[in-house]
Amino acid sequence: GGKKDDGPAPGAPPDAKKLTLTLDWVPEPEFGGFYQARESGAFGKQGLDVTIKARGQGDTWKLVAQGQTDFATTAADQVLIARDRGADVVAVFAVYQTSPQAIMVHAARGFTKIDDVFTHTGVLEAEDVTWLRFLRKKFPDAQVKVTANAPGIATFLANGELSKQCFITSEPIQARARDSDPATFLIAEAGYNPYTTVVIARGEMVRNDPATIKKLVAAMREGWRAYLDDPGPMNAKMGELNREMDAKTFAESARLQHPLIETEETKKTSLGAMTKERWQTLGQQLVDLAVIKQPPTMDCFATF
Amino acid sequence: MIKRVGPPLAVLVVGLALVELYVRARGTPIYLVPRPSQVLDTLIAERGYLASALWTTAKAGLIGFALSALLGMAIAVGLASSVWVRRAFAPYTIFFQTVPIIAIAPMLSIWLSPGLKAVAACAFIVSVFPVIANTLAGLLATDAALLDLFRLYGASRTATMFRLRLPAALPSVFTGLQVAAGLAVIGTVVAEFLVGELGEEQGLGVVIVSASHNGHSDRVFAAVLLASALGLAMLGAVGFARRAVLANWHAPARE
Amino acid sequence: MIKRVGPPLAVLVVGLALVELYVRARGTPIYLVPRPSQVLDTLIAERGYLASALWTTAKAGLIGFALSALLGMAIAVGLASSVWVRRAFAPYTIFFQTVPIIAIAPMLSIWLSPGLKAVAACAFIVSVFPVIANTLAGLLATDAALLDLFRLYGASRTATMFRLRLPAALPSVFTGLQVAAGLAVIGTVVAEFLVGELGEEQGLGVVIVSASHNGHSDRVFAAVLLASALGLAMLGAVGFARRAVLANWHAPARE
Amino acid sequence: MTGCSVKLEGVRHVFPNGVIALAAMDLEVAAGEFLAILGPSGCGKSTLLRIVAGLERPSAGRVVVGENRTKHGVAYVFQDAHLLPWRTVLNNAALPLELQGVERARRNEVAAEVLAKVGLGDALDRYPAQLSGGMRMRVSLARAMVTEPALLLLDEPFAALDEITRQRLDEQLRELWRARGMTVIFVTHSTGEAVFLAERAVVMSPRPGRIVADHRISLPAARTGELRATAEFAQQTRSIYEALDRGAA
Amino acid sequence: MTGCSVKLEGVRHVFPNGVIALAAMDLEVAAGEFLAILGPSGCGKSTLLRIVAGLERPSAGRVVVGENRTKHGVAYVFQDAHLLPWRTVLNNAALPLELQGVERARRNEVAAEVLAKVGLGDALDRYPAQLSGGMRMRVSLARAMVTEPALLLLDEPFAALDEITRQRLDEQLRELWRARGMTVIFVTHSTGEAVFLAERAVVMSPRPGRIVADHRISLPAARTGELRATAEFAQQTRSIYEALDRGAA
Ligand SMILES: Nc1ncnc2c1ncn2[C@@H]1O[C@H](COP(=O)(O)OP(=O)(O)OP(=O)(O)O)[C@@H](O)[C@H]1O
Ligand SMILES: Nc1ncnc2c1ncn2[C@@H]1O[C@H](COP(=O)(O)OP(=O)(O)OP(=O)(O)O)[C@@H](O)[C@H]1O
Ligand SMILES: [Mg+2]
Ligand SMILES: [Mg+2]
Repeated sequence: GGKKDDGPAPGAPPDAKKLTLTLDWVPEPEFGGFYQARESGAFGKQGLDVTIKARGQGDTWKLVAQGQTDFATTAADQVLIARDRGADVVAVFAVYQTSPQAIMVHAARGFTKIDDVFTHTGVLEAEDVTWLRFLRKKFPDAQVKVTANAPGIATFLANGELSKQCFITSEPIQARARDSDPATFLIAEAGYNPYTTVVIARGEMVRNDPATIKKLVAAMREGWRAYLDDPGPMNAKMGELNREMDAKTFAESARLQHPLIETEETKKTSLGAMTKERWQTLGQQLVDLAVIKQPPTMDCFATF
Repeated sequence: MIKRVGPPLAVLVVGLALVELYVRARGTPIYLVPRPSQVLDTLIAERGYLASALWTTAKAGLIGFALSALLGMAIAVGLASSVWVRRAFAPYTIFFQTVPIIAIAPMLSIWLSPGLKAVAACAFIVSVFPVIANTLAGLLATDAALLDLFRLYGASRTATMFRLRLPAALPSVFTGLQVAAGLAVIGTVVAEFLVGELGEEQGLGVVIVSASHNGHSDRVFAAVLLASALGLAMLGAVGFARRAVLANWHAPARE
Repeated sequence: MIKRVGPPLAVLVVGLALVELYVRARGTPIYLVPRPSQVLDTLIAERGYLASALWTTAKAGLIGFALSALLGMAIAVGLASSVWVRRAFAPYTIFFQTVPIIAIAPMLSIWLSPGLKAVAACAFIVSVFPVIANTLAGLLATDAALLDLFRLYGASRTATMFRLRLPAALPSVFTGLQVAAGLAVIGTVVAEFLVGELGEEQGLGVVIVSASHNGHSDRVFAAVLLASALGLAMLGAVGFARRAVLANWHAPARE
Repeated sequence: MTGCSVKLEGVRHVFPNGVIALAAMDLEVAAGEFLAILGPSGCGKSTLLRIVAGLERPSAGRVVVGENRTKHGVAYVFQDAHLLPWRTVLNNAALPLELQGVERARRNEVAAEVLAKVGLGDALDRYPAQLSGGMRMRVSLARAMVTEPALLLLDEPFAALDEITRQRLDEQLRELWRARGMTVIFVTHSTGEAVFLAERAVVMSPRPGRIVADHRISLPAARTGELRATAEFAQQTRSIYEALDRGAA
Repeated sequence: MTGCSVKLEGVRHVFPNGVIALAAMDLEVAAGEFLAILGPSGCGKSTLLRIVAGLERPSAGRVVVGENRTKHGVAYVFQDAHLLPWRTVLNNAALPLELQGVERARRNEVAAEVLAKVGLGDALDRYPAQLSGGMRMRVSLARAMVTEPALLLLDEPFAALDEITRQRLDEQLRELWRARGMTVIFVTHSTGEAVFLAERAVVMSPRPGRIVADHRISLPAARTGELRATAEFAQQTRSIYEALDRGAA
């Protein structure tokens, strides 16, 4: 396991409940609030001893469903897919209200909206996942040639006609650091906006032990609040775990993600909040894309 | 033919039946291991989609394999021709094997443009080393007495290579080609993850990634099965060539 | 020693110098191909970090390789023991080679928990086929006259296998092990992409993905170079074992 | 231990490529007999021995090897040495004992003794690649002698040896036979050797092999080098030679 | 074409494992001479031939092979057949011509002719694995005869053959030598064969090989089978045998 990811849990009482949270990527600002909750003792205050495991990639929901971990992060569409396939997982906290998933293009091409990416010739590097299906359905007469998403941004830098999928909190920052001038279009603006970096738990735990989930969510909120207010210290902490991302990128990424996490909506409710409407919309979109068979029931998420 | 195809077929059927029973009995969730019958259903229901992906993968895999066979043997012949060349360069041929495709795929995609060419190039890189290693081992194992014979009759280096060393190395070369066949397939699939085309010309690698993203474990398994079948077919072709070429003189070829 | 290590070292130095000159002259963008001198700087500057990653990768790679060597030979011995067993099962050993790690890594990580065990299991799966194929080819190529001899003296199957077929197959086995050495390294690196640990116990695979994700091509190349060096070291060890074991009777071993 | 009888009835052997090596071969060898087989190159002598040893199945006909043949009862010196290249001379010669489960010290002792008899006492630790052609054949011979077979098959074992060594080994083999009483079938191209060694010599025709002469050699049981100089010896030799010559025509 | 001379001066050969095969060997072979070499098994005869052929470098001493030795001037029949298993009998025998660049039709014609002479006219399309031991040696012999070498080295080429075939080939070889006049060095274990074929016979001592007898054979140039029955022949044979016996002692 990733015991050595984060050392002993600060502030946790000796009788704290031991839990694990598995991240679907490496330590980055995307997960800042979780580390904050841990390091600042927010988990501990709630009587929880949470171990954070960062992983490469893969289907984290299978780990949750199989009981390999108590909680994990994933995207909302994966939650619905998992439930459609018979895995009883439930979303309890959503970090990104607006998905950071985007397409970056060379600014010199003068594109003004995401439609331009599809209506012009050129190459689009992307993974064949739900949002791409959504866009291809939306732009049936696409001119662009779609290819697999080559690792890194080298192909983007080398080819002025190439557009590439990205998280606006990641690749565009690197491209700018290499004297490129990318424009970015959020997928969300095209109408497909699943919650992203969603914390999931086993449904059985949500139903039988809501108290623990409630404590967890409260601690996460506290962590994220603190992190959004001052990401510096936790960025430094995560930088020790992720040596490949430099401090400047951490700072820039944290800055860019802030408006995706703290929105008008969350200011009214709370950080990590989710609404029935959004889950319903997503469910219908996935049904329309034939990714899942029927609209999800609304116990796919729980709010505390 | 029946004698050759019968037993593996029987194993296949029995094996799948056992998996089916086990998976049903254990109630293993289908997102982990789909039931063979489901995979079969998927194979039938999606045959057009999967066949086109298989064909795309097969093209790139065959090109990569052919390059491995030709260049691998050529490199081995070059290395075998002098001790110093061999000492100096042979160790570096392992780079082909140890360089992660993820690290070079972007470069290949830039130089060769994404799609078939880049994918075939990856398949070549992944599969060439066994051809080099096996051919080289075969070339260096030539019977010393036969080498003496050629020396005595004033055979040129070229004649010695092509009339003695290479024919004598053929059994070993074929073993290398068997390994390369499997590697070319997996190299293609992995390269498709990274630099393959999406859309009509998409290969099994793309199918596997997107099916796994979209939670279709039955499709993942169907595609993996087709990739294995492709590997098996290439292995069979190599075996056939081996028997044809070595029929007259090499005992195990006859079997 | 000098004779063995000198030439490849010279090639390395000259090769790197040429790349350096070429990259400087062409002004190739650094995100594509970093200059060797930069990679060297990175290797020195980050030596602690990289050394620990190398050590993690080496552990898993060696375990995977050892499993491949042992189980691969065992499987080949099993397959060689009967024509029917071989016909029925040998073709399926290519599954090891054609099953994409990406498709089974999640399962392995669930069964074995992510980290060393799952990574070593992937390395094993990726590298076992050449051991099987080469050992099997060697076992089936036993001199018919020697088999007759053993038959005549009433040797048991076990005795024939372990006193005749296996020793006779050793040259071929070693060729398989050479190929497996390279594959075990790449298998480890790829598995680390997928199911490797992060943090202090992170291997070269993790370094490569996250460095490439963050556009640090110098680190990518540094890590790739270390992986290749690991492969080279394992290849060297296999070569050493080969020479030691075959010293007395197999001509090319002596070289 | 006494030898075992061998009986071939209408044995025919056709190779997969259609070559008929043996056509309707009848041969009876009594238990404890010393039989020499002669015949032109390619007539089927080696094939015959392989069939008797059970290494080749005849295409037609019957082979009966008598009751004294136990599991380890046959030894065979092939026409080529066929040594295991990764074993020393000693370990090559000790192989049959090893396969019988004789413990190491004992089998090495026996093998070393037999190797000394064939003149290889100083080459025990060498590998086959380090031997001359004649030395390799002698290792192969030693390997056949370490056990006490009921049936000993020898396919031109001494062809690669000089006359002095050959005659010494001829005498040793004859002594061994007289002491142990096993059945010996001995293929040779030397009429003199056949007469010196055997009780009976059969001559085969060119392929497909048939028996064209069956010759009982009536010489004293105790034979030494001097025998070769006698007129009787020369006469027996000549009559076999003539049978060979007639067969070849 | 005439033969080339061969001269060895103080040739010594030590194998890597320390075995001294030859110690200070002096030997002069005149151009066009037919020399037989005899000696006990393991004494260094094959090593000597290999050194003369240039396949082995002597540890000390000098080898001079005369001016008539052209690039393709040496042919060698090894002690073992050493055929290419993937080539038919015809293509094996034609190999030296192929390596000299002779075109296919011509070389096949020559090879088929030589193969017929050694009695393999009906086995042209077989593979080595389908031949008997003696047949393999005859292919090897044919391979050495297809070229017209200035120096012909033969290492017990007829040991695996029956006496009838052997004597026929002896006569053919002698005829060939008389017609072409090449130098022949012939290793044999048969004193009779040495006397029948050669103009001169040298006898070597056990290892390390030295020459213990150098014997000029004074028999008529034209030799036929009848010669073997003469007293002169028997006398020459006996004296070589005695030299061998003395050497061995
Ligand atoms: N594997 C085979 N396939 C086809 N033909 C074969 C095979 N082995 C032997 N022969 C043929 O069978 C015949 C008999 O062979 P065998 O080896 O028994 O002869 P032999 O009497 O021992 O000859 P020699 O004295 O030369 O050893 C030969 O003509 C040979 O060419
Ligand atoms: N590669 C080798 N390494 C070590 N010793 C060797 C090697 N080859 C031959 N010898 C030794 O050198 C000596 C001479 O060998 P050589 O083959 O010349 O003998 P020979 O006279 O041809 O014998 P034979 O009549 O048995 O063929 C032998 O004692 C042999 O053991
Ligand atoms: Mg024979
Ligand atoms: Mg010799």
